[in-house]
Amino acid sequence: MSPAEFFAMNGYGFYVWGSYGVALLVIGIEIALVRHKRTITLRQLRMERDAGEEQ
Amino acid sequence: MTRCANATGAVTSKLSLFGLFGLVIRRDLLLAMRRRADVLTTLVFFVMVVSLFPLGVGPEMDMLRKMAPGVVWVAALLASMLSLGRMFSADYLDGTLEQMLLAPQSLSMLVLGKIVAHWMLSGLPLVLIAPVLGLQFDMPAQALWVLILVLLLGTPILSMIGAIGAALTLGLRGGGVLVSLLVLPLCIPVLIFGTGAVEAVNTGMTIVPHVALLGALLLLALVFTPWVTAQALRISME
Amino acid sequence: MAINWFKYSAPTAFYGLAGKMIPWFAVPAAVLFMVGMYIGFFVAPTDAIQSEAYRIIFIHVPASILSMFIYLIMAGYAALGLIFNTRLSSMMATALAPTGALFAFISLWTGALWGKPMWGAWWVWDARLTSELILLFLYLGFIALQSSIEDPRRADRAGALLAIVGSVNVPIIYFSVKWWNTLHQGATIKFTGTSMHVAMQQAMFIMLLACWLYVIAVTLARVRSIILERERNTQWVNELKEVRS
Amino acid sequence: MLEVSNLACARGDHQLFSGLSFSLEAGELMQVQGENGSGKTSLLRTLCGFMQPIAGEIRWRGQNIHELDESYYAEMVYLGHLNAIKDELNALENLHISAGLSGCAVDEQAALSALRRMGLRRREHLPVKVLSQGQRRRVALSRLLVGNAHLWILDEPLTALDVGAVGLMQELIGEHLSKGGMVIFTTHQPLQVAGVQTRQLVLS
Repeated sequence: MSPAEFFAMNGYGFYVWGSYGVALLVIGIEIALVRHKRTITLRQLRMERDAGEEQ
Repeated sequence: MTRCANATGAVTSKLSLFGLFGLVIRRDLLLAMRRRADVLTTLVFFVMVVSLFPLGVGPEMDMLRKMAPGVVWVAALLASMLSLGRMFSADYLDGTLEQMLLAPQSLSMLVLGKIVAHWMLSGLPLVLIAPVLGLQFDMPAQALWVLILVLLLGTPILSMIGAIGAALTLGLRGGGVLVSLLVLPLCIPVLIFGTGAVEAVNTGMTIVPHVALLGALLLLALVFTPWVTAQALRISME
Repeated sequence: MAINWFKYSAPTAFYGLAGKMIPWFAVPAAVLFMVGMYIGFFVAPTDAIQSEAYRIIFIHVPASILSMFIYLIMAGYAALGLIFNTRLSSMMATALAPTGALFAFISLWTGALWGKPMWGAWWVWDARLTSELILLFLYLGFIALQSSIEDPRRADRAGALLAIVGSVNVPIIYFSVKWWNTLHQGATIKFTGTSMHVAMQQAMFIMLLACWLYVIAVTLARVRSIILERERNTQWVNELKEVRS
Repeated sequence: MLEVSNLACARGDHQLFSGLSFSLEAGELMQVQGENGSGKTSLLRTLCGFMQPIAGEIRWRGQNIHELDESYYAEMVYLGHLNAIKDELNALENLHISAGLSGCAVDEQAALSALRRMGLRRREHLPVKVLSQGQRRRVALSRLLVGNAHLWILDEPLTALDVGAVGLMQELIGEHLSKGGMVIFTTHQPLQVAGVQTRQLVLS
């Protein structure tokens, strides 16, 4: 089975790869969002702490 | 019997559970009488939404007859969403809701009173006007009667499920849109059985299972939703 | 070795524990995902009726199963938080919701892409599809309600009540849609009884496991941020090395 | 009668006070003091059972108020910042409803005399929306005159009241205490009841 045949999925390539592609994409987005959220939260906490120390 | 002896020396009697239930209903109806515009707005909205459909899809009678029950039900759903925002918010803003939470009777019963009043002011008018709208869609007489019957059974459920949403979103910004987002998915069974019964009579089938299921949903809602709404109110008032 | 589980029900202790546990779930999730994909695409044979298109089930079925289970688990955690006033369970419920919505979305999306070549339509008003759509709405309602309430305690409790009401309603909705569907002949879908090849079952099972592990890992990661946010005024948060640096 | 032990309250994630203990017996008057944001209103709302304390217990006649629930509510009355009266209704209708919500059916005569005592003579049948702020507060306060609550929980009862009405309130509180009632209140104005020692509770 050649790679081209494999990706064609017997004519169903669009549906199969469309499913897996989008699934992986949204999971990737979720992971990025969770990481981003953590960065923001930590930054926020540091800023609040610094503001508290200056007082 | 316990008596309420007050500071002025007069003696008054203690209100029973049903006395309180009646008081809440009478109060809401009295308030609605003094603010008639609110009730009329909901009704006009309902009539307008239903009337827009023939203009949108064309005046073909066969198609209109077929979609009439669905259109009436969806419009009823939207109209009841419209009036849900008012269910508790006025009482919340002026402090009456605090006093309701402090009533020496079951809060669920008071909530049920408010739900009944809400239905009488927003659901019942829709039921009464529905036959006129049915005629707009050229519904046969038999189907009209069934429509009235299922609306009578179904609109109280909408008020009850809506009460939970209204209680949860009390005092939140954008509460009106939020309450629709929370409540509409939960109302789908009512929509399905409500339209199903009318379709059944149109196709000459029995309406009994639809009506029985709607009745069962009504009973289920009657048992659980006042209590859930009471809990939601306590959460929102904290 | 006896572990004091009760100790970890406090956000303080759980924060550290969750941090240590994440790689133990994330790495196996990634490995199992690759293994599942390999078996699914190279070992499992072509289906006689559905040809290659059936390979979508390796992601579609786990996503559908998980979207339902996550809702139940979320409602369970929310109920625990409501009844026993344990803050960590409420935080877990909040952390689970976005992932549940995500899997409901994946399930709908892959279902549509599977349905088009198989049934000739992107969408049919089948009981399963409709319930999945409503499930997505319920997730979105839960997230919207919680994010519009400022007070975290009220958000927890209001969300919990909504989640419980929703979980009671899902079966009612499922059966009403199912029944509605049998009345409207034509739209009913029968899954043709092809017996599943062993490799297909293996691939699906491994993918399901991978998804479970992923859900746990990502939820733990999310709940850590929630804990930090909610406990921001406490001493221990300010003493964490990631906050101090 | 009312015992509070080791109470701690929070608003959101912010702790207001903790370790608060006191008890209130029949005939006692207690004023809650503290700066803005010290949790005076939260304490009163916790006593009403609106808010769940994060620690501690509130007991009425020896039982936790959350277990007593409705039978506790039958014996207390709460007056908050909000008047709980409807603009569209008149003073008499408002009083009937607020008395009804506290579990009492008041007859016409008793309601009228309560309103008159509050200085609302000839305003009984006017819609509340035409009354002044002070008069509305009087309508709300007239709720204290009907019903048989032992415990009065008053949050800033003197807001918007004139000198005459403040005097009247002192008189009413005095009468209530002399009959074995209890009052717990917050105020920014001085409130003295003749012959009764006001206990002070300071939140910091």
